[in-house]
Amino acid sequence: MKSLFILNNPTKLDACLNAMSTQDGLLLIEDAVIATHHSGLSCVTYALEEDLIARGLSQLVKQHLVNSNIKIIDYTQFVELTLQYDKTVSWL
Amino acid sequence: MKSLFILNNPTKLDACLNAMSTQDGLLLIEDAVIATHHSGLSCVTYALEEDLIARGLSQLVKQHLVNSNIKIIDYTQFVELTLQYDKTVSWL
Amino acid sequence: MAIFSLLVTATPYSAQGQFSALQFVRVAINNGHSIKRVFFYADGVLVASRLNHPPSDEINLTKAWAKLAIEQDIDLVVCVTAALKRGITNHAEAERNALTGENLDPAFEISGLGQLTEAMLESDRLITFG
Amino acid sequence: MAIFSLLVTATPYSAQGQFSALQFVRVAINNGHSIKRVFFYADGVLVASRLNHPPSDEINLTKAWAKLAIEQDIDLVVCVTAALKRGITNHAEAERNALTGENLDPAFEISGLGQLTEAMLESDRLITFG
Amino acid sequence: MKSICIIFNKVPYGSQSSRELLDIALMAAAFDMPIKALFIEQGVLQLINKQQPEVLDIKNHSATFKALELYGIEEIYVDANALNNYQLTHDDLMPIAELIDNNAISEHIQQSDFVLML
Amino acid sequence: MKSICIIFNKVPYGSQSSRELLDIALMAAAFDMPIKALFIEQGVLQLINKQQPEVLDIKNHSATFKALELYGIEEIYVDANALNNYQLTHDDLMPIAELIDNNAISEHIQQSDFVLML
Repeated sequence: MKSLFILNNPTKLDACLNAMSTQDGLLLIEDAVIATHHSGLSCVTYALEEDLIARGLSQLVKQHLVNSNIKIIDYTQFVELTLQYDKTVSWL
Repeated sequence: MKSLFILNNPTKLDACLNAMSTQDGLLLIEDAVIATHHSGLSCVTYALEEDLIARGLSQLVKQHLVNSNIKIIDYTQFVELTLQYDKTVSWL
Repeated sequence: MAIFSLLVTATPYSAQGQFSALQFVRVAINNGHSIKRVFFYADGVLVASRLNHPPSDEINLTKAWAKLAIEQDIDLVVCVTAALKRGITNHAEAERNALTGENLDPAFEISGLGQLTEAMLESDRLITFG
Repeated sequence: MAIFSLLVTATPYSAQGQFSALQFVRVAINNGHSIKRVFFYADGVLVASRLNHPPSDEINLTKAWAKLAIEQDIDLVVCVTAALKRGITNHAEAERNALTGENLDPAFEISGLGQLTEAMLESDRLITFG
Repeated sequence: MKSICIIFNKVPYGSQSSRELLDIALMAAAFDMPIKALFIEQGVLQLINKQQPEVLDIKNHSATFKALELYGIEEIYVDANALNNYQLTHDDLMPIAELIDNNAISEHIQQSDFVLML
Repeated sequence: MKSICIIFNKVPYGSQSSRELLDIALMAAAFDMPIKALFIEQGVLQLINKQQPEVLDIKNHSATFKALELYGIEEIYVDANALNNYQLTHDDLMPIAELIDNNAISEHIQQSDFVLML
């Protein structure tokens, strides 16, 4: 089964990555959207656009992510994404 | 002025140490008492005994700290310690 | 179309989780999905007090949940143990526990943890907002 | 002997800060010091609800503060903005804000942030428990 | 029946999260869901022997961990690496959990239908 | 008059701590206390231009930072190292804060009579 890990706390990113399997995806929401530049993000990674916009980070992150495989998604895509994985794991 | 930094969250230890000056002291309370073995504790450091006892760590820490300069203090000493420094800084 | 349930444990005004959960529910419904239940646990139960009264230029989370629940017929369930501990009570629980007052918003219902397990088993996805 | 004031922002049952603050106050008084004021702010205000009702084998933090306040004549002050937002209100604030109920324990008093600043300036030490 | 994996990753008593997570595990057991309990990161400290939070007027919930088996929760695992980080050994813990490594932790998470943390 | 140093170290909107800390700063200003505001670690993100939490129904408090000077709070400092960590430059921030290094941060903390975080 593949899982979508949902992370809202940037200080727990390393612990979360540690618990993931290769086929899993990671969605950064709330404060964790500040971690898009983290060097350890080798898994499929998404960042929630509304949370980036709220913090004034949307443009900045898009500039920095030109060559990255991080996908920026909105709430509609967030809802659909939870259905593309077998389960979600909110890493608290 | 010398400050007593009071830390209750072990994940913030590095940030706290970064903000301290050489004459300052560090008091580990609540969950932060688990950080007594941290290698970066070069400042004067205290750990609150009641919080160690609560977590079953009192004996274990005393064994490990044989050669360390970390002092284990109780609540009575905590109160007096706040008066030996010019101010306290609760690092949250 | 899928059936979702949510577990919400975030403190109402100090954390963002309640805002995120509300947004998730709104968007899921707009996209044609349905919400079986929102289960409030730990500090998340605090949102169920009808006395919550933020400044007028801020969203009232209690009223936002209540509005959504009434319009979309969503089950808002508050865990009884977590609630009583944190001062959230209805008339029946107040009487049973000899408390002098009650504060549960009528859009919420107090029940047991079994409602969470049931929601897990009867939904396609359980999403936690902590 | 010194005069202490405390700033308490910890969530009552989910965090340890309220327990630590209570312990600090008890020990300070036993050691002959005095407590000018305990100021509750942010989620710390939640401890002031008289409806808080933990299981009988657990300490009731609201009653523990109230007992200490009455025995030792300590000023327990809850920030009005933080309190109203989080559903903590007395009769006067409930009337002023058209709220249907009130839940403040009588050992606590609702007032403004100025009481914190005053406590800082008139005590030897301010200790924060968050 | 769908299975559930409960992950404990917090220090005891600094928050009540683990206590409330434990209640979810017991309720899932009452519904006969297959349950795994993982103690990882700082959560390994939940299993330390001789906890005495009573000295701080805090309720001791560690006895409930010892009773997990009575509730039919037999798959209990502890993160060997985290134990090591805190200079702890298996002997410092209540004897209810099996030591596992990081790969095994990921596998248990992967195999479960639900994964809950608090 | 005693001086106070207010330290912002949290990401905006994930918690409301910074908002409530700001209210303490304004109250201290009303008492004419000399005030320093430090933005360190993740708190440097509080100062980013064009925050729009309204998209999530959250109140925008960033305008209050711009108004700090009106309240007589003129000593505002931001952690240069943290900015760097988040790949930000001074131009990404509201133009109210002076860049300082880690030593200067420690010094400001040391010199103040009270230091508050939330």
